[in-house]
Amino acid sequence: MADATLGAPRRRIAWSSLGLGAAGFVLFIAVWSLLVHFNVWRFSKLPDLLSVVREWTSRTPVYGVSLFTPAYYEDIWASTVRVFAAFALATALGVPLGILLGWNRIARDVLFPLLELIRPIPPLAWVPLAILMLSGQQSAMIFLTFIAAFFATVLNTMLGVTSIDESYLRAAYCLGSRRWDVVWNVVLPGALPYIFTGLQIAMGVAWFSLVAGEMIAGEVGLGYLILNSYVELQTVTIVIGMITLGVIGFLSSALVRLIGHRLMVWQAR
Amino acid sequence: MASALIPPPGATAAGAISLRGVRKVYDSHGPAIVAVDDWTLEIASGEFVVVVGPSGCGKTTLLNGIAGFDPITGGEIVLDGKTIASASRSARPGADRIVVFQNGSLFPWKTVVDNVAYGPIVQRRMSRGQALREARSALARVGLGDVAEAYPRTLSSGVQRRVEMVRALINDPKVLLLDEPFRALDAIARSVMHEELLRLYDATRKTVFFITHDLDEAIFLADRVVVSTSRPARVKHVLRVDLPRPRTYLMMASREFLALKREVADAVHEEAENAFRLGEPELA
Amino acid sequence: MKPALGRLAVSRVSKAFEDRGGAALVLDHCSLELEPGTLTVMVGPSGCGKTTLINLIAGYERPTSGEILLDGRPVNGPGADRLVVFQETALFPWMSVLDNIAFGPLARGTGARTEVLERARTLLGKVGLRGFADRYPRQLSGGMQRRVELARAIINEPTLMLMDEPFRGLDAMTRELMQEHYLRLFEERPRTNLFVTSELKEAVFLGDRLLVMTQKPTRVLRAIDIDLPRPREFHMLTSARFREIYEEALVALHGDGGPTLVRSS
Amino acid sequence: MNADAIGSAIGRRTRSASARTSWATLTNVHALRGVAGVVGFIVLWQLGVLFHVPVLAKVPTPVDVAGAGWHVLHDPRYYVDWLISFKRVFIGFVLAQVIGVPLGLFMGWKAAFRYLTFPVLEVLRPIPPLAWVPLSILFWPTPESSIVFVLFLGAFFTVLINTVAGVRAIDERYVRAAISLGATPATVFRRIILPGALPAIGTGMAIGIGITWEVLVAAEIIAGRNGLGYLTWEAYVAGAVPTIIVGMVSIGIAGYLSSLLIRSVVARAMPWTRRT
Repeated sequence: MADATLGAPRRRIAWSSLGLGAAGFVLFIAVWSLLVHFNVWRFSKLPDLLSVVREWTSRTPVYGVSLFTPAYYEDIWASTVRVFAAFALATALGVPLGILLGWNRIARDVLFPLLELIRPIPPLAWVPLAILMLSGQQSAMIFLTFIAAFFATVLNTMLGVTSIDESYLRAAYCLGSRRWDVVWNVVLPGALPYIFTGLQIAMGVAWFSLVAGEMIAGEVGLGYLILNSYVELQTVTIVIGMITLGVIGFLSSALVRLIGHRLMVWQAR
Repeated sequence: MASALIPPPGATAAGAISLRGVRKVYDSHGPAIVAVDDWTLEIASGEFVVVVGPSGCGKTTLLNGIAGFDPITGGEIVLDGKTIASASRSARPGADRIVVFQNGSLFPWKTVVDNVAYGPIVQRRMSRGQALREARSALARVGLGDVAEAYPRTLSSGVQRRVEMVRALINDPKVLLLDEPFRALDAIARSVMHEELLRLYDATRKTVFFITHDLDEAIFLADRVVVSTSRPARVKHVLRVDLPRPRTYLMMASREFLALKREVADAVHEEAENAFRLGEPELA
Repeated sequence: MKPALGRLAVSRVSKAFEDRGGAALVLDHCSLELEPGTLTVMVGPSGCGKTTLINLIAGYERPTSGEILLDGRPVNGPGADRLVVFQETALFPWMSVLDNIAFGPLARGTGARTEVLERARTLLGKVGLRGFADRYPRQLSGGMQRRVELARAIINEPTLMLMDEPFRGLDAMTRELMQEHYLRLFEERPRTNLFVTSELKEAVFLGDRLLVMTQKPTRVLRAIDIDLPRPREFHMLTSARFREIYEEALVALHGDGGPTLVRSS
Repeated sequence: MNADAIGSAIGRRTRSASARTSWATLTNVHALRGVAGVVGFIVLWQLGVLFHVPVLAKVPTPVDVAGAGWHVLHDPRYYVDWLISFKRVFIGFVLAQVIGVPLGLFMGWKAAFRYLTFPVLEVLRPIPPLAWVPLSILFWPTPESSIVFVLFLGAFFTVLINTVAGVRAIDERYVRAAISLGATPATVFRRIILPGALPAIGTGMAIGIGITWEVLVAAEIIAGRNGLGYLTWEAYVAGAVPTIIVGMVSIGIAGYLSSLLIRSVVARAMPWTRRT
């Protein structure tokens, strides 16, 4: 609830919320450690977080992956390159197509039903076909990630175009715009908030699909690291991989958000 | 102030509109609805005409017809002797008839000066640099110089409407079409806007076609007040307002003002009640 | 018939909000007194502290200093004796019109369910909405929603009604009809009302007393008694007495230089 | 700028008078274009394979796929796969709602609890659900329970975040009005917070069911021995390429049907959002 009454004590709450947040983490780690330590039910199967941190920051990691090993960065680099290549491709194709679908009635009539037919197929169901269609595991991974990001981008862009307030379009024509003036000056900036919502979602599903793809068919990358560590029963490394994915996934979303804010300073009131 | 806004009064003796038997029927969903029927009015060049009627009565349909947003079903609309819309041809929107909208239509993603310069730039009337210079000086002349670089959303609605009027006037249109432009403002901001609009009007003498449901606003602004009936819209009553110009807010409490108001108040109230009854089963 | 209860005393109330880099004083030693059963109207520039004052009286916020007494008892939080009708309607969109009206009595457990629903139905008829009991609020027009809102407040028999620009945003014509409904309910059963508006004509037409407020920090600038007879009728809008009061208020409100539009951000 | 362009730009909500009279034929035109688009796609696909367009070299033709589909439809195991996948999705999804909705309501309602728990969840959330598969397999006693757990995670964060956001987006006016009218905190929760957050919860469910199906496919490929996702993978391993596409289409249909079901349930639970 937007609390209008909190005028004065707001700053105090910000501090206490930080404290509570920290307490939450401490609590989470403590409960996990205790469960593992006292072997409650099957918790001994999980690594405890302290040994994860120890391995992660060790110069001589037991299982060969830590902040100080090149292998770790190779996996990060491989996954990041794939996600950003797929994401760039999805943006470059998805935004123009979305604008076309939102702006042109005929294009929408012809293409939208087709899109709606293909869309319910989860990106991950494309894995086997992607491997067959595209020679080379790298392009298959990128294709898979692209498919996921592409639909989110197209649909949100299209929604953005169709939800532009009619009066902006009317005002633009009133002032003597031609068709392309309107696309460039009204449709694109007007749809921008939705486009960035789409890109935000796209970034999330891109990581989501990539990890699955790498686990199923990868030879390098964070998804592969996790699955491989599982096969070799290195549970500590699994958790390192998971945390790394969480951090990088969060950072890439933050990057998209940041670019969005930069491009849409006009939204601030 | 506003007097220096292009062009000097009477420079273009244009903007005479004839609405001849205009009719508009909506029939896509279920039974046909006659929104406007046989609406006839001659508007002289430079005249300030205000149409009053309950909301949802077809006033906006009429304005959309003139602006070229929406085709009309019958009758014709003539601008300076040229038929711009009839049953067989629909008008195109153009910079000779500029609309100021109910909720404002400044592009939120452009700064104030970019908004004002937009028309001259897309019409290729002047270079970008020249358009921006013109826009800046037009803004400065109406006292908006220091908001030129602001984005619209950082401004109060009153200031937004003033910018929107400058954006319209810089194109030297023949006609200004205002669709309840001050509806969202509170009463006090509205009274300021009335005076501002009248200052601009006195300086430029454009033809103004103004829509509202507020009788006080109508009488205060207009040369002629046209009371429109509720669905279908027809001309019910025309009131000539001969209050002297320039007008000031204190005139709203004058005997002449109240006498004028008394003359049409019953007609307007009757239509309000009609619309209220008609509107009851309808949705928000 | 004037009720015995409903005397509101606001004495020397100040309210400051913490702002970027300091405290912004919204109300400054504001005092006012409402007689039981009278309708007082507050007008002032938008963005002045009228809504803050309403929130303080309703008990949603606490004053920084000063006190507010209703019938001698200090106000310490929201209560069903002081009901607010909001600017945008606060009808619960997920309840039918009838459930909305019956909400207050049922939540407090005053009266059996069937009896409360019966009263709600009667009241619904009074505001001209018989037959709309089972609709949801969003299925009604703006004017109809405001009438439901009125009924939802009145069913609780509050001693004080706080009307925070309740008709704002309605078109001028619907607004006039709302004024009629509101006046009829008030004149039939007067209770203390504090009505905030920025529409001067509405203020003079409705009220027994008019308070003209200043810019922030807000105080009462002028109090004007409105001695037009009740029941109020629309023809009074063109009467000589109305014009005199209106002009007096207009000058008080706009001052000499007239209002100015300030940039807000 | 042709008339059609303006029509599509500015007449989107108010169709032209002449267009209105022939609405029925227009609808047909729109539908026909859609059909043309789909048919065109299938024809292009067929031709692409026949003429050995590079990427499509190993892709079966639509005709092959139809044949494989016909074959699969006669295999009773196919229907068992449907049932198994649906069962997994159902259990994972329902568990996520049962835990996520109350937790989200409580987090939205009580600020202190939200401050305590939200940061931890915000850190766990960006970890893709599939990354949990190995730990899940290690932790849970049976493969079945580990698959369901991963499905649960997929839907859980979505519904939780949406529920919290839904509660926080409830307009303060409603709460104030209810308190003014004499409602107790319990009444406020039951009659304001819960229904007020329902639209957002519905949105969370609609997104969540989609994610659940996506996770299911991967989870079945990685850890399953049956189900529609495994069917697809098995076909790949066996080199039965047309069956891969039959599997993909089956999953698409299953996912679509589930969303349809969720959306209609959600719409039914919120009669007040209908405008008529």
